[in-house]
Amino acid sequence: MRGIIKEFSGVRVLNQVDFELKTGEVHALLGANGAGKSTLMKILNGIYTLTEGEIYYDGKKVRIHSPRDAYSCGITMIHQELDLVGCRDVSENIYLGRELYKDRAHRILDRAGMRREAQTLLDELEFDLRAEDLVEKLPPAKQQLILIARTVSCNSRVIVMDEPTSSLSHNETKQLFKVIKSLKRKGISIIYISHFLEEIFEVSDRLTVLRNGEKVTTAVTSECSTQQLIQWMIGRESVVQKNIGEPKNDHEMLLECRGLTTLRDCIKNVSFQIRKGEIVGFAGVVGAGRSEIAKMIFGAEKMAAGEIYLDGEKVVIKSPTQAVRHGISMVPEDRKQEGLVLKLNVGANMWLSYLNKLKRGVGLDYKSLNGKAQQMFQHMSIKCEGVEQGIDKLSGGNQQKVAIGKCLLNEPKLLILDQPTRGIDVGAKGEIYRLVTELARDNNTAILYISDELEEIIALCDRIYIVKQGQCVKEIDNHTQQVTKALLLKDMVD
Amino acid sequence: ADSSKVSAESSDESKTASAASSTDDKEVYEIGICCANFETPMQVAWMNAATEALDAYGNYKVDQQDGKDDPATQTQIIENFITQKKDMVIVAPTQTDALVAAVKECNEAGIPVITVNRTLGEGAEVLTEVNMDCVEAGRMSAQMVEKLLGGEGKVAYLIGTLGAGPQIQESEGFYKYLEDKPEIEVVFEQTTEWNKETAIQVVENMLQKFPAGEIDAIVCQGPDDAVGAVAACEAAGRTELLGKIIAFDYPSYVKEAIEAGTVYGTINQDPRLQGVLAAEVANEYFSNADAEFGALSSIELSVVTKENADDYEVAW
Amino acid sequence: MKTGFLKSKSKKTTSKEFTMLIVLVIMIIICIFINPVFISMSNVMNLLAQNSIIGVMALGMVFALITGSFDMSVSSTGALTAVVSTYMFIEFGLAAGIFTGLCVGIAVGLINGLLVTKVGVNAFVTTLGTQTSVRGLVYIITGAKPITGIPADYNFIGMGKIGGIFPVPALIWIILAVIMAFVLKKTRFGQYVYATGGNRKAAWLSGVNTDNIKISALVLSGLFAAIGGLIYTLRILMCTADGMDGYELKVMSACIVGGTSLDGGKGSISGCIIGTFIMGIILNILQLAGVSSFWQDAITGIILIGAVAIDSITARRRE
Amino acid sequence: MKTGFLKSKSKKTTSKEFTMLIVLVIMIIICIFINPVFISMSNVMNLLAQNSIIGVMALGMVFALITGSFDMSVSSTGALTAVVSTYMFIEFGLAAGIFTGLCVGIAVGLINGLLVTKVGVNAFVTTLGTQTSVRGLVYIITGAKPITGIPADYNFIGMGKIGGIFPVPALIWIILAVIMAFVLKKTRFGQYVYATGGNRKAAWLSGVNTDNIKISALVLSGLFAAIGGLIYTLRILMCTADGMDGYELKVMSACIVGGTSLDGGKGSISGCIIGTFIMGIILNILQLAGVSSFWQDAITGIILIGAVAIDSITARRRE
Ligand SMILES: Nc1ncnc2c1ncn2[C@@H]1O[C@H](COP(=O)(O)OP(=O)(O)OP(=O)(O)O)[C@@H](O)[C@H]1O
Ligand SMILES: Nc1ncnc2c1ncn2[C@@H]1O[C@H](COP(=O)(O)OP(=O)(O)OP(=O)(O)O)[C@@H](O)[C@H]1O
Ligand SMILES: [Mg+2]
Ligand SMILES: [Mg+2]
Repeated sequence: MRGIIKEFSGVRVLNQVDFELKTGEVHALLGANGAGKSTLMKILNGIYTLTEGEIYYDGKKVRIHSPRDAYSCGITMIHQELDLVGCRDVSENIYLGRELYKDRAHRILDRAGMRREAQTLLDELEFDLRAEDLVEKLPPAKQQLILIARTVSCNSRVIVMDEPTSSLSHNETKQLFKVIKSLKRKGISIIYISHFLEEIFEVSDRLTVLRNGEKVTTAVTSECSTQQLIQWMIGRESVVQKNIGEPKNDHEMLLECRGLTTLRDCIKNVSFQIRKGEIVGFAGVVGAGRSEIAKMIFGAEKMAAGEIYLDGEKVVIKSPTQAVRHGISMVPEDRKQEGLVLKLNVGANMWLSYLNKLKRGVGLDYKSLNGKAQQMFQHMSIKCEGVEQGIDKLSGGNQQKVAIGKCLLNEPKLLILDQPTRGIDVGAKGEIYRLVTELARDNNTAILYISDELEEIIALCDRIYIVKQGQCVKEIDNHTQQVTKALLLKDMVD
Repeated sequence: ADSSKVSAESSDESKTASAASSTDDKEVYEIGICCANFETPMQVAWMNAATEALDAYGNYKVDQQDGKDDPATQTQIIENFITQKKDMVIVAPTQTDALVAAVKECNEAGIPVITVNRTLGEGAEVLTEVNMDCVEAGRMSAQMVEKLLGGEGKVAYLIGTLGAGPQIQESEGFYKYLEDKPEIEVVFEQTTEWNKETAIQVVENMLQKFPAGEIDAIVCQGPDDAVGAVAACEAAGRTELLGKIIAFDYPSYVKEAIEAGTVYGTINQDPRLQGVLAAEVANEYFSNADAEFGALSSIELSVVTKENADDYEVAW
Repeated sequence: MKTGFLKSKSKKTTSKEFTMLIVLVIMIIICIFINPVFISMSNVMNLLAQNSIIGVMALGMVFALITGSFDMSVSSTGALTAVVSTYMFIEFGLAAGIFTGLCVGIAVGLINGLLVTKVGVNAFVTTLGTQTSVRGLVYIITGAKPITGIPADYNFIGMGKIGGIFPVPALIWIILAVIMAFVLKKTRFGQYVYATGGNRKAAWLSGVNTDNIKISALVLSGLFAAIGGLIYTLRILMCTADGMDGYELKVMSACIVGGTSLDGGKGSISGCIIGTFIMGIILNILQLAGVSSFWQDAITGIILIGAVAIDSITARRRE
Repeated sequence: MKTGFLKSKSKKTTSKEFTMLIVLVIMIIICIFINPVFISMSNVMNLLAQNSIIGVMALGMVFALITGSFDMSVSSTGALTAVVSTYMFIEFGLAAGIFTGLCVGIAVGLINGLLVTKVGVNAFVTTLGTQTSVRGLVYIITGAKPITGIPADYNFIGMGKIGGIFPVPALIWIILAVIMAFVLKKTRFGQYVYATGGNRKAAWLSGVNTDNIKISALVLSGLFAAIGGLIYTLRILMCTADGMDGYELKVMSACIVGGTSLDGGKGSISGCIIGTFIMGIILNILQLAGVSSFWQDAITGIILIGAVAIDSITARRRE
């Protein structure tokens, strides 16, 4: 790809970007949120048409105007968003657009064949999925696996993976790397986008860094250091340092949960506590039930048994509305479906939750709301044009910051963060870590922190609970114990 | 009921049906009535009148159904009547020709059929038709406006729901009468869907287009639109048109308007009489094995104006 | 900042309404060319009065549409209101009639709301069902007979003119529009209405009681249908069993042409008013142009599609 | 593996239809208790014939609904078909009439499809607009007068009975249902219809030409509306300007009660047939029970909501 320029309604998002991919290499694409990685790849996949620039494939100039064109060139893409047909089963989604036929001439489907083939493929890839399951019933991680299986089965020569691991856990990521390596052996080229730098080092051969829509450099991965990458991506250095301050054992108890159990039996008898100003981490593999526990506290999941004490008083929380009234806020893990109202502008999203605190029956004071939002933009360094901008026009990372900002505006006593750094660049991650620690220190907010990234849990949390198969199996004090990634992993898996 | 207004003709001998099949003496006869639709009060009026009259005889059980102005629905209802083995079907066909097949099924099942208010097309046999001649009614409206205007003037014609049987036939009679009377000019025609609110809007708009002096009379195909036209003229201050409005049908509010002088007159088709007559025919059929029925029992239409307003009972 | 805010607002948020306003203006200019009587004071006042029923009903319906609900039941709700309040007007006077009428609207809206949120029946199906049932109720109550006898002086509310010029129903429409515009734009409830329609789950997880918002929106829709029914019945001083038949589609067309999205999350009161006029002047101008009734439906349908198509096309160009 | 597959299928995919089948069976049992005539051969045959128009139209509409479109225009399309083919029947005979009629249906469907996909007008608005315009066209063509004169022997298609027992329209319905069930379940097109309705973007990204699928679905809906119109006109041997008025809601109700989702992605031919019968036997049984028409609307509405509510509640319990 040469001299790629892309403008959205006059705003230049990509400026003179060159990108080249060799046969059989894994090429990582890096950059902060909004750098233009996804946009560049969508151009390659025919979803956006480029404003200027040329694409050469096998040395020949090609025009790609639709995903179909890209597919016939042998290019397929795993999108950042999980775009699947929820109401059809796994095999149908894997073969969508490339169905198997009993009678090709009349386009009569071979459903049984598709199921069989899909199951064989899934077994080969060692993905824990059944071909006949309905997609909408599967959690995001499994849906991501379907997309990976689908792409692998396309027999393409170029595969673009846009943040494939953002919703995968450790084991599944390992699984994916195995798949990537075997694809590479077959001579298939892969473009790999991720915000996890160690993944980049593990799988990629070369890498290209974008910053603000311009190419910074292309380098051989093994010759780079983490610090250098971060420098390239955000123009300055940033590291995740353990920063947990003083032990909080003398703080007042804020939340105490006893014997939480869900109706569906996913969660069995979970008990834990959080003190004021304390950051408590939940570590566990995908599907361990961390989100479910969080939702239960938040009133978004029905509780079959168990008691919740807030500030020492027993409370019954039946809906998020009540939770918010009790001073609890949650940043859900799926920001597109659950976190944000994409049809509204940034401001309306920002103050949505805060409105609950206003007195009834008064006209809204937009000046003060606007001021609050502006404050939050600055506080969190959110990159946007103002409150009137449509939130769907922001990059993923900035969207995530709005989702967190929405909760902060509420000044909650307890803040639940479910994968707050998913899909966020290192720079923004650093800012979120800073925010979280400040919030706990300065506002005495209790924080329940759920994450798949063990480093951040170790770096931020005062105490860590290991969640396994719907149960809290272990409590670790990060102040007194020497916690390492390996240690946590061992607890999570065995 | 005053049967002097009924002229039972038996001119068409071939259409005459005999009551041969009515010899079985049942305790209670079941009669299915299906009117054209429930939206027109006139339809409900004849249906209720027939029901009341039959109830008064004591040995009839009546089933009232709504044809919903849809021939297919009406066919369905009549087929269901056949399934129920009704002893007689009384129906106001939504469309003249559309129900022939359904009535033919009744003929095959040996169920006598009376049509009321509207006629049935060729091809099936009915015991009798109690109808009123919509074409004639339209003609009479034209005649009335001619008289009102003294044979010369500009007329607005407010028609009913487009495509409905009475709308078509009344328009036909109306225009036919005016064909050779060029002094009476229809300058405006618009549907009011037999609805008062729509009539108000249509007349308000019309009065914008035609300032005073460019319209001399308003002829309506229904009662609600006539009182709507009155309301619109009053609101617009076009008092010169009050008393120059001609209605159709004779409900209480048209009578009041005629007495108040805002409506000039109306055509009374007396739905009650139609219903009662149908009931009489039905009773005759079941009680008198030798009865003969004329093919047509036409209701005489009357012109009602301020002079004779009290001579007629309101229809609803 | 302030200017940037205003600029982006006029460019993005209100552009749908703006397109439609231009469509309306063009239509008006064409109308004036066809027949200059169109802009005469009396015709303008007529237009205001004639469109006030649909206009008022649209003010409520737009709330339901923004929350992502349909309301097919407004026509029957209006008819039932007309029937019940007619009885009350005759027996107990104006206040009783209005009060009972409004209660009818709220009740139907509440039933719709509870079915949609608590039982989980799709809003289109629910309101289609209530449309049919409530109409059935009207037939049962009235025996399909029209009811007359409302005291003639009540007619002032439906047909009266303030100072002999300005129609009372238009005044009611304007007052209600101002109130509802305030509610939609300036209150928390309004924000919640948009959020619920935009993404119900996200709104719920932000602490919005989305069920209550949906119910309230459908109650508002029912309430405004009832107000429409009251104006209707006070305009014609009677009620009929088939009254307001088909109004739900007219009201919905007005909202949609005014830029309200059927997917929820988008819409405005100003748009509603523009939409009401676009759809409402068609009959007037066709009559002034002397076009026969036979052409009316064909032209109405084309204008409906055309207006929305123009918006889609300009929206696409803006992208 | 195999048994697990079957079990999971019967538990998940078809459960909506299954619930509705049970509702239908319960209704039938109640009907038999009310009046045993209900299951008499002649009544069953009547029911088949009476529901065949709605049933056939639902077969096409369900495709539009599964792709996430609405089709409000089927009633007018049917009426226009009836009008055009009536002229052709009278002038040029059976084959010409049927052929032209089907072309009319395809043409309206194509216009809908192009407006929805290429111009980007919302499907509800588009088809509401074509509904109105096409009805207007019918008024213009016919001058609102009914047309008669179709040769009486063509009546066999609409009212005839094979062997004096089995109604011809029911046979047409059954044959078309089998074909469409095959198309929906066994062909690539069917697969794409589901995928387009389930998640248009995902389908598009997978290389499905979703525009073509949406257009085809609306064309099918128009085509089947035309077949419905042909049966209608051959049943009553004439056509009227207001023919088939309101059928779009009947057809849609049948589809929805049969488990078709208005959000797209879900629906089936078997469900459609069940839905058609649930809605179709109401009139029959109310009459057999001797209930006056005054009650019919009220009861129809309640059954519509009730049937869908039962499904929502059982679906919720299944979760
Ligand atoms: N459809 C669009 N219209 C307008 N602007 C857009 C659109 N899509 C993306 N952008 C803008 O283009 C820029 C690049 O976005 P892109 O999604 O490519 O970022 P990214 O590098 O993939 O970020 P992330 O890591 O958050 O996924 C952002 O500033 C974004 O706001
Ligand atoms: N909608 C659903 N239907 C059925 N099962 C579900 C649903 N949502 C979650 N589950 C199941 O509940 C269990 C707990 O899921 P949960 O999302 O809480 O896990 P988690 O630890 O948060 O993992 P993740 O990293 O994916 O967020 C998993 O086994 C999951 O498969
Ligand atoms: Mg991206
Ligand atoms: Mg989770």
